[in-house]
Amino acid sequence: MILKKNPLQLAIGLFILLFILWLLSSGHYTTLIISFGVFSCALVVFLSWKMEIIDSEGVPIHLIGGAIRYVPWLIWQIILANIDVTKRVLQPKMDITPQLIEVETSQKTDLGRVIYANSITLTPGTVSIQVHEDRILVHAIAKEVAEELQKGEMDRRVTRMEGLS
Amino acid sequence: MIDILHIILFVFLVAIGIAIIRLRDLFAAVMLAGIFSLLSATLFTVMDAVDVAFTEAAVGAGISTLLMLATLSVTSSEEKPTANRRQALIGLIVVTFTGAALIYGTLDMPSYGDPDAPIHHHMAPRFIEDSPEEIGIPNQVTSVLASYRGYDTWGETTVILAAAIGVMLLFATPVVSRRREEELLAPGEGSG
Amino acid sequence: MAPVLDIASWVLLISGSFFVIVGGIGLLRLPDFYTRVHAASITDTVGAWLIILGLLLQVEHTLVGIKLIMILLFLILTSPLSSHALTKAAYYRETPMFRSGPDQTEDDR
Amino acid sequence: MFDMFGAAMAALLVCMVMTMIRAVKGPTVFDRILALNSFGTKTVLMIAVVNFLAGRPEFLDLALVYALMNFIGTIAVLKFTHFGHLAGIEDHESDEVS
Repeated sequence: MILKKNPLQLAIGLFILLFILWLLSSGHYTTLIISFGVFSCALVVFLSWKMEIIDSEGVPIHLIGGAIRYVPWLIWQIILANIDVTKRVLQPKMDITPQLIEVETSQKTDLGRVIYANSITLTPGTVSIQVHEDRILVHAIAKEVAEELQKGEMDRRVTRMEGLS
Repeated sequence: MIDILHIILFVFLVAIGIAIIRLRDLFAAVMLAGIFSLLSATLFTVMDAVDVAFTEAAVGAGISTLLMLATLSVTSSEEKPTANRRQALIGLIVVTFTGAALIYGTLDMPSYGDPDAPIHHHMAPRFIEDSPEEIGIPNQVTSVLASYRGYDTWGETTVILAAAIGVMLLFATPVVSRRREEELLAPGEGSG
Repeated sequence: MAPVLDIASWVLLISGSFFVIVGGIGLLRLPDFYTRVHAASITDTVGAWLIILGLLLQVEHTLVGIKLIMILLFLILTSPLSSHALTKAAYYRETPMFRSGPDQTEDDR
Repeated sequence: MFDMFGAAMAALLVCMVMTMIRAVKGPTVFDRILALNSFGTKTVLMIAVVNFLAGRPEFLDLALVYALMNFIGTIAVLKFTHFGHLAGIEDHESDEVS
């Protein structure tokens, strides 16, 4: 589902986001320096406008609601996967069975697929190699990891997050 | 603590340098050069030369790695063993003398962190105390570069722009032949 | 309050260091490029996060904390992208892959 | 007291050594790029830890710049190994180099 939002709204949103980021990383609040900040943020927004990358994909404000539910789960999965891979690496006889698998994707937008593929890569033990329209080629460090991924829990959660928008 | 860190980082730098010399594979040498510049940036940060470390981030780790890789694409990625021992000897002599001259040049410089160094008496206090009021920029290096010696910086940027345009013009011509490329990317034997 | 924070910071930094070292060991021990990517991603994810969180507890100035959080966010956003680009390029270049055991998936390159 | 930043720094230094060994050993091009990328992450962490160790955490900007540079550098290097030159539009369907 691609939200049709007013590009002007998105541009203003981007400007405000950039300016907050600028203020936070600057730490100096005199008129001269803040005017530099306003100028540079405006320049970035103007260039993005000219490059036509201000759309709901470039400024994915609509995903924030879903992300609040998805990210904690993802972090927990990443911690579990880290412990798993750590065990495999530290064993004297390494318990690895590397293999290539393909997982189905059920996301409707490119952005959703990108989030899914990045989540796969961010989880140690699985790396997405190639993203197709309806499936992702994944390299897994072990058979159990691959089977866990093929159950599709992560896929469902990413799709749900995408649908919440 | 910090002193130990200095020594360790310098040892790392020397180790990487030796590895770069020993390796025949030039691609690996370029990657190690990238690591070298990351290490030296860490060293600059540890020694409180943050602005130099910033430059090292952009120039050393970014641009120069890419330029070297671009050079590899138009040449070979394997170093030819030099059979000529006399040439190698001349090179060694030149390098030794240059190094000796450079080290000699540093002998009458104030030692690292010396509070009595001239720089801490003439220039630095004025920039540190007056530049925030005079220029209005919190970073003194920026005020020196962009205002006190603004014309100089202007010239420098012009030179860099000209150099960049020259390099881009050079690379705009498709000189990479298929054979060269295969050579560059031929992976080594797999392990395992 | 301060001792509690210190202890928490110790725990986070030490466990982060542990994961960073595990990543390094994996980088050395694992048999082929693809599996080494997994090891590197241990360092990039939990190792880096725990160290940054440990530093975050020692922050005295808010702006410093915000910068640390920004570093954390950049690492989270960029590390999977570079891992993915790296494996994809390696896959196209047909980098040899280590395989073990009889259960081979057919290589559909 | 051996403080906590020192401990984290020691771990990072040990890991840097391992990464350097991997970069020297290779064997493939991509192992070396991976080593460079991983070394970049460690440099970011190292700079952050050193800033706290020296008690001057104002210079975290540098770590921030490095986190970004590392990413851009890796992508640029990969673009380069993938295409053989720096300019090029990625084509998913073929690995032919234009």
